[in-house]
Amino acid sequence: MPTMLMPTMLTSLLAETAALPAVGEDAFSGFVRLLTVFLLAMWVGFEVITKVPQRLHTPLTSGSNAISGVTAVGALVVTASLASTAGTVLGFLATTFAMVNVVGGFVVTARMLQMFNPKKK
Amino acid sequence: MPTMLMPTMLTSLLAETAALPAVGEDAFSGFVRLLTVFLLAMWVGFEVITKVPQRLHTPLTSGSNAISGVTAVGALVVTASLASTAGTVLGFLATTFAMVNVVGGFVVTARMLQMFNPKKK
Amino acid sequence: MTSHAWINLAYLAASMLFIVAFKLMSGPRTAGRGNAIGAAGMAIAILAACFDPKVTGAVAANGAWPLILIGAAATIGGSIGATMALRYPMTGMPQMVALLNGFGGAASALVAGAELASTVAAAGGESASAAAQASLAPWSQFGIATALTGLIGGLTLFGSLMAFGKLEELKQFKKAWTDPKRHWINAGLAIAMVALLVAVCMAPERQFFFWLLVAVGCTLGCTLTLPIGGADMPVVICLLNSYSGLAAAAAGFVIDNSVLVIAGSLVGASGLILTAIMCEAMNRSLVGVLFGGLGTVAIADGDDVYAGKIKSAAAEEIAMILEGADRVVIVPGYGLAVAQAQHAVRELSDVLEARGCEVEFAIHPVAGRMPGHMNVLLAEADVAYEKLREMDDINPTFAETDVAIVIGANDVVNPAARTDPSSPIAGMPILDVDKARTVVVVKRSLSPGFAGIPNPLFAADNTLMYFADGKKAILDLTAAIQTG
Amino acid sequence: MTSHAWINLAYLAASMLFIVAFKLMSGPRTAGRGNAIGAAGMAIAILAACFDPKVTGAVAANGAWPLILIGAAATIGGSIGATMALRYPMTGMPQMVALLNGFGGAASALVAGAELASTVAAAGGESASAAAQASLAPWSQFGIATALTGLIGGLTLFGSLMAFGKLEELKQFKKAWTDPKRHWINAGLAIAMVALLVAVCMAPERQFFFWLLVAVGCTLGCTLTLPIGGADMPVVICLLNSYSGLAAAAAGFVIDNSVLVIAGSLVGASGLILTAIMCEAMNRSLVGVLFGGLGTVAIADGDDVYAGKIKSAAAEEIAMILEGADRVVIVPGYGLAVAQAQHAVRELSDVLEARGCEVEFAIHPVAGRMPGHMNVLLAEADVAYEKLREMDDINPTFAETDVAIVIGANDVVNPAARTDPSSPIAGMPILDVDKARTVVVVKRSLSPGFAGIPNPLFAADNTLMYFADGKKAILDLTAAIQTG
Ligand SMILES: NC(=O)c1ccc[n+]([C@@H]2O[C@H](COP(=O)([O-])OP(=O)(O)OC[C@H]3O[C@@H](n4cnc5c(N)ncnc54)[C@H](OP(=O)(O)O)[C@@H]3O)[C@@H](O)[C@H]2O)c1
Ligand SMILES: NC(=O)c1ccc[n+]([C@@H]2O[C@H](COP(=O)([O-])OP(=O)(O)OC[C@H]3O[C@@H](n4cnc5c(N)ncnc54)[C@H](OP(=O)(O)O)[C@@H]3O)[C@@H](O)[C@H]2O)c1
Repeated sequence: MPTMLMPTMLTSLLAETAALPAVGEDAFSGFVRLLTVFLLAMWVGFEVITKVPQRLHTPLTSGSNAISGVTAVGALVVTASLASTAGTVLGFLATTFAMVNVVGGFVVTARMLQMFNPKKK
Repeated sequence: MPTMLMPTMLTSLLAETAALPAVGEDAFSGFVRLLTVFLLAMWVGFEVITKVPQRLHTPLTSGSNAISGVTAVGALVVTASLASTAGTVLGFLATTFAMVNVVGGFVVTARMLQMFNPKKK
Repeated sequence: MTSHAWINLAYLAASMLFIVAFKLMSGPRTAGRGNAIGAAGMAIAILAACFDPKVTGAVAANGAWPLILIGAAATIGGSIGATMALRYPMTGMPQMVALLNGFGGAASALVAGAELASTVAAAGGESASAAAQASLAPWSQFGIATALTGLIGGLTLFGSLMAFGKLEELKQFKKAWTDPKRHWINAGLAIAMVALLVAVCMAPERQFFFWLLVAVGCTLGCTLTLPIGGADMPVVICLLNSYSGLAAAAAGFVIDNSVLVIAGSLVGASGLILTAIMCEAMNRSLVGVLFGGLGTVAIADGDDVYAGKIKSAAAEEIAMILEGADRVVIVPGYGLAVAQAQHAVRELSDVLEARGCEVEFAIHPVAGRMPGHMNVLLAEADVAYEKLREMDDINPTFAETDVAIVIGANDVVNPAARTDPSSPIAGMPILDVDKARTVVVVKRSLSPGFAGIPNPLFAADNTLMYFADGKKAILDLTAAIQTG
Repeated sequence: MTSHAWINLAYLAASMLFIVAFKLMSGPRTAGRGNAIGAAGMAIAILAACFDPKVTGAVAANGAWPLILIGAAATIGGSIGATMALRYPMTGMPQMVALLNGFGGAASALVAGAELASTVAAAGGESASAAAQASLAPWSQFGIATALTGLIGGLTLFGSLMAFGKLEELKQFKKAWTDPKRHWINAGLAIAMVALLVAVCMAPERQFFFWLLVAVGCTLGCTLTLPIGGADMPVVICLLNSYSGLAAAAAGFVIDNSVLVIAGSLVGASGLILTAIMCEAMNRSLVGVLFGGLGTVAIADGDDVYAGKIKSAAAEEIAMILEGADRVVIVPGYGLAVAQAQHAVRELSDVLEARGCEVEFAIHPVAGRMPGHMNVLLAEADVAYEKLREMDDINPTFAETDVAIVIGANDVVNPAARTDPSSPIAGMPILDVDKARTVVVVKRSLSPGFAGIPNPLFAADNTLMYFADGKKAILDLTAAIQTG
């Protein structure tokens, strides 16, 4: 009876799967983990930002721009780890650029937002 | 000059940190990773659900209830791995309960939602 | 940890489908699709679980046995679930949801117990596994998560069972348990809970502690739920729904699986939000609901309130009043569900409209026994969605309403909520039917509604009581209009 | 991977602070707090990075050197950033944001390059590291992520620089680059890009491929941005903002760090959303903006439109008209920012109000050169928030408005958008100032606005042109009212 074949086939399919080599398993699992985080964070971003009032677009753009300077974290680590001369030099540049972005971004946003603040004087 | 002490202290602090034993590092890092996922997903949940119209509360409750039956995944694995008799028996019960929740939840939600559907006849 | 990466990818896909499902389920037009997508996500997750290395390993070693086992469990569980879902009457949805919810909590607790048993077995014996031993170390993620899963799962199970009993109006649950001793009992349980949590975290391998903790969770589920008045049950169900999600998330930490964590926390978050929205709709604080019960406020006796002021009327008399009406608002309540009068009411509204009268339905957010209860019932009877008006919308129009027909509603039209600050429902927003020119109240007796308090509306000058079962009353009334 | 868990915990805390920051920044009242919380999150993340094992290891081996290096870079970068942010005039905010955004993209590309250089160094030599060698395997996460980071980072940098040039109105960028050859150039670049992406993914250790890919990204940044008309620049900036976020997220995959992934994807998502919102406000499709430029529509010549129909007036005449007005609406545009006339306008409105006239401001969503531009300027001049009315709100009221004063606005009040379907701005919602009894337009000449097209409004019967610099014009007008 062909219907009886189904479980048998499934059993042998699963049993064979167990024998597959787990090549590159850890690296790829790590990728899936980061991908999970990426997708969840994208979703949070979409949800949080929809329906910002128009007049906040400029400060929001510059504020989020400052946050994208988080790449400073990577820049710092690669610079300070002194792993290679080229890496350190490039890292130094990266750190500088990233810090321009971070500091400039937060300060300019604060400056803009202060103008919305009625109690500024 | 006391201000000159700062960098020196920081340097030695960082240097000492390097010497700390990395006890339980992997386990705890794994925990932080899951915690990250947990917090992000909670946030998505909060954002997605706020402002559901009142009349969808009942189907939403029962639909989300069905999704909480995802614990079936854990139940299946622990049952089928046959790692211990007690584990298998408990797992069998867990699978049964979880599947009641999953199937019952989705079916009852579908049944309720069908009533909102004007083209049902 | 040791799983093929593509299984993780499948779990990730399932997680995303769950999020999409939630997103769609919170819009009226897309809810059905959302439910289907949630089910698809679940199917993917369950299928992926069958390819888990632990399962494939067991199949390789033992042949089809493991598959037969889980197939049997899934079949049994699935058929029970499907039967319940298809058979249970629509009026009993709230109870049904509570029950299913309890099963979810039980499943999570059992998964934790099963994992614990298997891990203890793997850590001992000849081929002792180092990973299993590490899991059983004091304050490991495994230990902590197992303890929390057991506790929350047990609490969810028994809390839900109590809620089921109350909503099903089993007579054992008729009265809220307000014995002041309960505070001592709860304090004792809380201490035991903390002690056992610590014990399980420090020595996960002592399974006895774990099961004791589950037992404490179960007991707490009872003692915390029993004092809560039935009127607050929907809030409790939402909260328990949230707990069942958190239990699943905790189980995800036990088995280190992100789909459980994501789906569980989505449910946890949505349950909390719904709880908050609902508390707001009933104008109660969450803390008040959880620890207050309905309190010991002196409740005015019905006899005093009603004495000699009740005017009752029959179908013919009411039909005459309706004939002169230009605008009629129908206010359904729990009695509509009990009497299954939704189709009759729909017919009545058709008949009235055919005679040129404007008919609308006023839907109180907590009318019935579940949020949205009235919407579901009336939608079942094909009442057009535009005619279902929400409270804030319709309240200002009662002053221009000729007749308000209250069918099986009581607490949600009780003016004491507005006027009597000592009333247990004080402050709850109500439908202002008393502002209508004439109010017709259809119910079987003067007995109180869910909150157990008398209703001054019944004694008001412009109120006519129409004592009968809801369905029969409306059918008679419709007939009277058509013949009259 | 090899980092102490509490560093990860700090990164997690920073990530959550970023989310909170976004949440707060999207509400008008809480935006300032949101910005501060974002900065706090950044501080935590940066501090945690200093305790990264790679850093502490280098400090243990080399003493203070690594710290001095990063301290120097941070100081230099920080001071440049702070100086720019504090010095740049408020009218130039859009350019400033574009520039900062470019730097962010550059930083991400450089991080990828630096990581690649260091990894290649670690994989070779005597003490060759197996982990580094695994990173350099074909199609590894490291390789793919490095390639993407370099590409997106380069594209962001040069795209932003072009946007900066256009907004700063540097003369090199005055005309959009519409040479039809550009399609061939872009196609060639696209092919090179794909080939190089594959090459980098297959052989990450060949750094030459990586830098070539970065160069292609930079070139694409130019060729894709240059054809886009200046009027569409805000959309482009938002999109580039999104890209800089995605570059940071990709860098997170390079160094396996979740705070970069989370923060980067938040920015990426928010940029996309803002882009979509903005396209909607300008009634353009995103694809149209990205690939259309302003097209080759035949633009009517200004001389034909205006010939002999322009009526111009002086301050005194306009002051007299205003004296009889009960309701005045002020419509600011980019010229207000150029003339820095915001304080003058505020004074004018105070004077008018003191004489019993109702004054409101009509804010078009894309007035100025950046969304919210007018709000920022007028808020700077302390105009009460309630007086700033949005387009949909105020449009119906122009019919009852005695005088509409248009100050330095042009495209956003151009009726051709409504009437001429072949106009480049056809379909863009505009402020219906032409419906007001009298329209006063303050500008220096008849030259067109950003879109480069003539404005029939100037030739309308009820329009008076008041040719002068915005600030001077308003000051004169105020003086004329007070003396008149
Ligand atoms: N919606 C929710 O989320 C929810 C959930 C749980 C609890 N609650 C609580 O439940 C209450 C809901 O208020 P409600 O006004 O809808 O209902 P209610 O206050 O419980 O009153 C129901 C009324 O229906 C009458 N009734 C019962 N069976 C009937 C039948 N066959 N024919 C005609 N009448 C019948 C009953 O009077 P007779 O017995 O005299 O006929 C009773 O007065 C509130 O207190 C609310 O807080 C709400
Ligand atoms: N808000 C955004 O997001 C954004 C960003 C980029 C581009 N855009 C585009 O920019 C345009 C905005 O429209 P808009 O009406 O605000 O501005 P506009 O169309 O660019 O017109 C600005 C007007 O201001 C006048 N002006 C310049 N300097 C002046 C001064 N010192 N005193 C008095 N008048 C002065 C100019 O005329 P004279 O030279 O004759 O004085 C010009 O007609 C739209 O096309 C929009 O799509 C918007």
